[in-house]
Order: sequence, then structure tokens, then C-alpha cells
Amino acid sequence: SASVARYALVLGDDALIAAQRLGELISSAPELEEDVALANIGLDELGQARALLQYAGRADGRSEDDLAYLRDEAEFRSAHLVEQPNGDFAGVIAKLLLFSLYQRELYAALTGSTDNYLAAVAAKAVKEVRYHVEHAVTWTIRLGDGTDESHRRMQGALDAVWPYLDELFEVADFADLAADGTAVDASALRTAFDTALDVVLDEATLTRPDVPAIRARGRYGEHSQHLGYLLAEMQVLARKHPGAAW
Amino acid sequence: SASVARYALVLGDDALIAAQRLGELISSAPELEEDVALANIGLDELGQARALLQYAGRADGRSEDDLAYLRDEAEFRSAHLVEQPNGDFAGVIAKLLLFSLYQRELYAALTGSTDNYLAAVAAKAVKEVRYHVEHAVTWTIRLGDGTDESHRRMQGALDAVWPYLDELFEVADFADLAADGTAVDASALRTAFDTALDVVLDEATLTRPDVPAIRARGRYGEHSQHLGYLLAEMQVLARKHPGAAW
Amino acid sequence: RDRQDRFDETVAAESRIEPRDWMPDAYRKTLVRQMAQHAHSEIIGMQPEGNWITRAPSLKRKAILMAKVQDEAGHGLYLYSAAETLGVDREDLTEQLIDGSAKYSSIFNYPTPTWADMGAIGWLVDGAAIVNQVPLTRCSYGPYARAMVRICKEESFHQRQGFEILYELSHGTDAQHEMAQQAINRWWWPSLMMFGPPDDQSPNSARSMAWKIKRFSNDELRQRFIDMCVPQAEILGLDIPDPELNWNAERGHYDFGPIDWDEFFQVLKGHGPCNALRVSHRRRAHEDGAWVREAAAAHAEKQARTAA
Amino acid sequence: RDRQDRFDETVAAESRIEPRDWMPDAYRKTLVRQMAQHAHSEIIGMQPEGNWITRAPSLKRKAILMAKVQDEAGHGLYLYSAAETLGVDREDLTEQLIDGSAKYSSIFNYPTPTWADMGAIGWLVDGAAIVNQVPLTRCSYGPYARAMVRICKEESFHQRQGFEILYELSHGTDAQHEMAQQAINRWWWPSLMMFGPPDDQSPNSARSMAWKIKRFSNDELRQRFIDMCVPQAEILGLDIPDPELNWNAERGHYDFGPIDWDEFFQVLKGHGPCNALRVSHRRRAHEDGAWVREAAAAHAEKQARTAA
Repeated sequence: SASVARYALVLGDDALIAAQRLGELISSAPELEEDVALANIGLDELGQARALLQYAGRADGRSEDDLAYLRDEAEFRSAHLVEQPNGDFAGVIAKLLLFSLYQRELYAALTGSTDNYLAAVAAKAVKEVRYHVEHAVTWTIRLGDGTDESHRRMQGALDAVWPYLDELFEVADFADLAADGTAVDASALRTAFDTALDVVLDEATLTRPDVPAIRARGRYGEHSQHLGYLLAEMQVLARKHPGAAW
Repeated sequence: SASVARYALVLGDDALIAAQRLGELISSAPELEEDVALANIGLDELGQARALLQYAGRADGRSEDDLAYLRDEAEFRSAHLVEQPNGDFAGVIAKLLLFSLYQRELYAALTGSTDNYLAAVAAKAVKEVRYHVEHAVTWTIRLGDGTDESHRRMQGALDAVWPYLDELFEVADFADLAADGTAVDASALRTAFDTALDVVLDEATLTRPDVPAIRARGRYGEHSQHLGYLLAEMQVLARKHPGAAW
Repeated sequence: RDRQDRFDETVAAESRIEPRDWMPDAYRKTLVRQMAQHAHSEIIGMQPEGNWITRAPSLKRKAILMAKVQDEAGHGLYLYSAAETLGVDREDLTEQLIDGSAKYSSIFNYPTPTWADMGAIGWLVDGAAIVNQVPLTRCSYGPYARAMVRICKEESFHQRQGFEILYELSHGTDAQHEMAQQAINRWWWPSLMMFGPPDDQSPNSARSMAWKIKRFSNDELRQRFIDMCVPQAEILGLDIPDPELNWNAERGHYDFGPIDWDEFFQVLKGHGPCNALRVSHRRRAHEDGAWVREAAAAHAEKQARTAA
Repeated sequence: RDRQDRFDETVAAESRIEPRDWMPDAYRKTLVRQMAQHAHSEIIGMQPEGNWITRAPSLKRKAILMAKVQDEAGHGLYLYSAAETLGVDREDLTEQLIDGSAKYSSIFNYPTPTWADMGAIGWLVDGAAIVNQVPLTRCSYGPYARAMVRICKEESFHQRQGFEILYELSHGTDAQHEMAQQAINRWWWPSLMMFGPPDDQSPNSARSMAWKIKRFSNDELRQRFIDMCVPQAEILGLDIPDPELNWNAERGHYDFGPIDWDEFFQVLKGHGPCNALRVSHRRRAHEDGAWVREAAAAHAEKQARTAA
């Protein structure tokens, strides 16, 4: 249905934009092993994005590429968190920590969806995301509990992305789908998320940020100012060569 | 003539790309006064670019915007130097120092062009560029002769842009135009440039870089890898709304 | 006593208070707060428009926009200078801005997702600023009044440019027209909030009016702005997103719908879509520039030593 | 004497020299140089293709390209490990790379201005790499030979993907076909230079062949590559930019035009269009990562202390 398609778009756009940001990093990581790891995570996110966009496009016959390359900014449904620029390595890890902990809860719940396609995507993704969480947690602890500088940077990075966290747990317009078991009620994931996060922050000697959440409405097509630049770059060939196949 | 148009494009593209890079900086300078100054310089470059592109477009009826917004990367004629990313403030100043010293010699010589339009553009530009040189020189000296950190950064920035310097003084395909007094023989400007630069470097306690020049062929449409990104961003609206007026 | 009388007489006579004149502490504090907030707004206000300089759709528009953002930096500089005549330090004011404790106009915490926002900011935000600021050219504090004369002249130029951008879009392709309409829809209500809370919730207004810093109440200025915009929107061919907007012949003004003050206070408290971005951008520019400012100071000191 | 004999016999018998075996110093040095250069080439080689990950024109191509660049990082890691079996340290090798003293394949000093370069790199550069590397799977040094087995398998996968990109472009719109042809024009000659200077200017080749590190001469491999490409180019519907390319029935090979070795040596000496960019990108990644590596070390040390 159209509303399931809209829901798949929300999840798919988050994954797509997260993958695009990770794609920017390749060959710039602090170690080669980390280049490999970040590319892995990016590939997982890209795979999830493709599965979800393919599903979203079925409703009106659009391909994954139509959706990725030919939508305008206001038609995207990504959250502000994944749109944020990478910043330094602590910024990458802070974003990954929050996003992967959220995705872990999300996909775990979605494996029980009454929609078989979504349940199947979630079943695959939940295994992938387990590794993302592990990776983000390991680095959060290393950086938080490493040197003074790394602690300062990690705390700063966490503070910087914190305002964009709440949006992930907003239900947006999918109450009906959540009620009939198709979609996940994102607000119900928050407690498990917070519990898991607190354990990590504690071991990393980091403090839960005390900065106000922003009123982010990416689910309604109102995006952070970074998305326009990201899309201009991502879509440049599709815009220049309308109708071409690649 | 077509070859005068091609020559105007070379000069105009340099100015346009330089202006675009300066436009990225606004609201990010180390002081508000510097935001004002860099915007001034950017506006001067943009004005020169417009005058030159208007002239270049006359040959085949293209407007300044057709040339700025609808050409592909390989049709641009800018030098690699102006395409380089800004980097930190020392990077901005290093690029401005080399480019403005070059432009000062270039426009001074071009005021004597047998082409009245080019001579008029040069007559206006030469006054503007005098200020750019002064600004770049002042900061080069401040940074070179400031703190250890600023010295290190300024020298590093100079070393980083140095490989792209030689291209500015290559004659490219305009020997005929230079012979008949329309164009400037860029290679003849190098001595005056070097003399002026050495004075600045000396006062700034900086060393003339000892790094190899690269084989840059921007004048033939072979650009640094940065230009594609710059154009994707600059041209995004024109590409998305073909034929629209603004 | 004497000093107070002289101050009161100067204000009453529509003369100007100058930096060396005695003035009540509360007057000074009110002015410092207002001028600093005004300066900060100009500086933060560079960002929403700076966002489109590299993507401006024509070279002419790019030049106009660059010049406009540059003017805003200039306005910030005048206003900091004017504030410094009251004994505050620009560096302290900057610190307050980047640590998030200083206020600036909440309007700049909204994003600029499309080019049409450049038009809407010029037409509506600069339009509202002008309505707010023209009376300030007669402010009782001399340096502030004089700064406002110059600033208002430039702002009205900016407003016309914003109008032109919207006119061009409104009469362009369907997609452009829609882009313009969406921008108006986004900026209309926030621009009405620029005049501050309703008079009955604006406790300090009366005192500012007595001191002739302020000349008209928030609601008066807001009404003036609305009355000005409605006919302009007709020329633009764009709709103002208020179904209750109606000419009231009796009042001689347009009636308008209720303003969502809850949103206003949310944004003011830091929950706006761009609060975090605006302050962190400013902070980063300042911090990234620290080594540059240190270098300039070190070099100046060396020069001074050599000269001595 | 004995050791040398045993070494010579192992090599002659096509057995493998293993890390703990005795080997001549010159053999060790040659291998270290070659393996380090090979590893560096993989690492630097991530950049020309990394340049198009964010701009890949379909999600499928984006995924393939990301996976490919990731493979290159992986190859670099195997090769550094293989080099470490000879007693060198990866950190030292990295230092040599970022201070510009180490060599890597000159081919990566060319830019990738269009998407078609992703095709040309896959088809030609990876193609040339395979021709160079397949014989290395029988290299006399065991760890290198084994690394090459795995790497070659992935490279041939990459080459097929490059061929597919070009095929798609060649049979797409006129603009796409032209983009593909231009890319071939740009990459053809540099890819021929990947086999190194002509045999008569390659003094160390004979020794490497005696040691069974190298199996074929530069010119033999180059010819093999050309013979392989010509029919593939026909399938692609793209021209190889060499007017002198002609089947020579007598030789049973394609004849080809003269190679501009002057350009080769210019690029080798650092004047290539991207030499400065490639090394400085690597240096920046390394330097920007210093605080991260320090943090990881500090944390590991704390953990070790707690455990003790």
C-alpha cells in the first residue's frame, strides 16, 4: 500500500544517506583496517537502502535509482542525524553509535512485522547492525577512555549530534501501520536504546549530553541544510544525463 | 574572433572559479573584518569573470550564465591553482598570494591590449587586484612572521599550492594572439612575479618551496579532481531547472 | 539628580544621548543588550543566506547575494562598535554568542532549503527588520541611531532584491512558482514573530518607549508590516498563508489569524531546526581562527618592538 | 655456501622460500621493495576510484565501487603483512609512503575526471595488473605468491566490472559513448607503461627472473596485454587510440606504436597531474588519524594494566 511504501522510504532513506556519508570517508580513515570496516558498514547500509527503496518503489513503479537519483530534497524522508557531515573520526563514531543502536532496536522489532518483505529485510539487517553496534561501541570506549584529547573530542562529537537523536524515535505518520503490526512504533524503542547507551557511556567515561533537541522534521521533507549539498553531489550524473542507463 | 573568445574564457574561468572558492568561505573567516575583505575580493573576481564571460559568449551568442552553468567540466579552461580547495586560512592566503601576484602582472600587461574590450576589463581589474595583492601580502607576512604555528601552517600551505603555479605562466594556445598584441604572453610575466614574490617571502621569513610542478592542463579542459565537485554544487539549480530564468 | 534631569530633558527634547553623557544604568544595560542582540543577529544572519552563495542560479544573483551577506558582516561591525561606546568589549560579546548565552533573532534558526528562501528572507525578514528599525533611526542613543540610518538604507535595498527574486520565481516555471510559494509559507509566520510577543506579554516595552529607544509597540509594528505586505504579495502573485487575513475597513487595517507563540518560545529556547547549527558554525569559525588572530597579534608585537 | 645452495635448489625446483628460510640479502631487499611498492599502489589506488563513490550513477554501481575500493584496502593489508614476514615494519613503510620517498605505481597519478574512468581503470589498469600479477602467484617467495593468488581472483572480478561499465556506456547515449572513448584515450598509454620500461632499459629484470620472482619480461607482458585488449575493445565498440595497432600474422601478435617514455619518467619524477594530491591525501589521513591511534594505544594499555 502507499503508506507501507512511505514507511519503507523512511527506513530506506536513512540507510541510503548513512551509506552516502560513509562513502565519503573511504581512503581517509585513521588506519587501513578502519577503511575496511567503515566500507563494510557503508555497504551494509547501502544494501538495506536498496532493498527498502525497491519495495517503496513498487507502489508506483519507480526503481531504486528513480528514488535515489530523481527525487528532490523535499521528497526525501531521511532523519537529520544521518544527514550531518562526518566531521572528525569522533564525529563519525558518535553518529554511528546513536544510529546503530537505534537501528538494532528497530530491525529487531521489525523482524516481527506482519509485512513479510519488511520482516525479511529486517532479519538480514539485524545481523549486520549487530556488527555496526559492536564496532561503534568499541571505538566509543577507546576514544572516551583513551587520551585526554580523544575524550574531549568524543564528548564534543556526542554533544554535537545529540540534538538530532529524538527525531529517530518519533512515530511520524505511521500510527496506523504500527497498530496493525506492519511498522515499528519507534517511540517504544527508546527505553531499550537508552539503557544500552548508558552502559556504553559509562564504560567510556562519557557524560550523557545535556543539550536541547531540535525540532527536526526530516520525515516530512524538511531537512538539515546539509542534505541539499549531499544530493547535488550524489545526483549529479543522473541530472546531467536524463534517461541514461549506467 | 573565436580565438579571442577562447582567451577571454581562460581568464574568465580563472576569475569565476576563484570567486566561487571565496564564496564558500563567507561567514567562516577568523575575524568579521576578514569576512568583509574576502567577500570584497570574491566580488571583484566575480565581476571580472562576468565581464570576460560576456565577451567570450558574444562569439556564439551564449550568455554569461550559459557559460557558467551549462558547460561540462571538460569545457572549462580554469587553472588547477584556483580549483584547489580552500583548506585552512593559510591555504586561502597562499592561493590568493600566488593568484593575485599573477593577476597583477597579467592585467597590467593586458591594459595595453590591442583589443579594446580586454584592455578596458584589465584597466578596471588592475586597480582591484592591487588591493588583493596588498591583502594577501599583509597576511602572508603576519602568518609567516607570527607564531611558530602560523609560520608552519603558512609554509605548508605555500608548499601545497606550489605545484600548481607554473600552469599560470604557460602560454597555452594563444601565441598568435600574443603576437598581435591581443593577449598577454604569460611566460613573460614570470620574472616580475618571482621578484615580487621573493620580496614577500623574505619579509615573511618563508622559504621558496622546493616541490615539483605538476603537469596541469586546465587550459585544455583537463582539470584537478576538485573541479567536478565544485561544478556539481555551482550548477545544481541550472541542471535541475533547464531553461528557467532567475 | 541633576544628571537624571539633564538626561530626561535630553530624551524629552528628542536630542541624542552621546557616549560621554551620563545615563541611568538600566538605560545603558537595556541598550547594550539590544545592540548586542542586534549585532549578533546580523552575524548569525549571514549563515542562512551564505548557504546559497555557491549555488546561486545566476552570476548576477550570486554577486547580489555575496554583497548582501557582506553587508550583514558590515552591519554587525557597526553595531559592535556602537555597543562598544557603552563600555562593553566586542570580544566579550563574541564569547557570549559562541557559548550560546547571548540571544539573537530567532528567525535565523530556520533553515533555507531552497533558493526561494533567499527571496523570502529579503522580502519578509528584511522587510520586518526595516519596519522594526526605521523608528530606531530616531533612537535616543546617538551612536545607535546613526548606525541605524546607514543600516536601514542598505536593508531597503536588500528587501527590494528579495522581492525581485520572488517576482522572477513566481512568474517563472511552475516548479519555480511553487518553490516561491513554499518559501512564503515557511517564512510568513516566523517573520510576524520578529516583532516580539504581543504587547500584553512584553513587560519591558513601556520603559523602552519612555526612554525613546522604542517608538512603537510590538503589535503596532506587526500590524504595519502586515498592511505593507498584503498588497505586495498581490503584485508578486503569491498567497500569504493565513486564511483569516482580511481587510477590516473599520480598523483601516488587515485582520489576521492567531500566531503560534508556543512555536516561537520553542525556537527561542533552542529547539529550532537550526539553533545548534548556527551557534556551532559561529563557534567553529571563531575557534578555527584563533591561531590566525594569535599570529596577527604576535606579528604586531614584533613590529612594535622593532619600531621602539 | 650450503645455505646458498639450498636456496638455489629450492628456487630451481619451483618450491617456495618461506620466511624462516635463509635467503640472500639482495633477494630479500628486492622482495621488500617490490612488495612495499605493490602494497602502496593498492592503497594509493583507492583514491582515483574513491573519487566517484559519492557520485556513482546507480546504487548498484555505487555498491560495486565501494566493495572494490574496500578490496584494495584489503589487498594493501595482505601485502603489508606479507612484506612484514621479511622483517620490515608496516609503520616504516607507511612513513616512506607519506614522506614521498616510497614508490607506487605511476598509473595512480592520473586523474579520474569522469565516471567512465571507473570503467577504464577496471578494464585496463586492473587488466594490466592481472597480466603482471598472475605470474607472481608462482613467485618463489611463498607469502607473496599466496597473497597474489587471493588478489588475482578479486582483480579479475574487478576487471570484468570495469568492462561492464564501459560496455554500458559505449552502448548508451552519445554523450556516454563519448565519455567512454575519452577515458580509453586517456588510460590506454599509461596502462601500457604499467609493465615498466622496455627490456633493454630494465637492468634488474634478469636477476628477478633468475630468482623466479619475475617470470616474463616487461615487453612480453606488455605484448600479452595488448593482444588481450584488442578483441575486447572490439566487443566494447571502442577504439584503442593507437593508429599503428595492427595484427602481425608473422609474429602472431599485434604491432603497436611507440610509447612516450618521456611522459612516463616525468610522472615517475613527481610531475604527474595527481602526484601531489595522492601523497598529500594519504599524509592527511595518516596525520588526522594520529590522535585516534594514540587513543587506541592508551586505552589498550589501561586495559592491560587492569588485567594485570
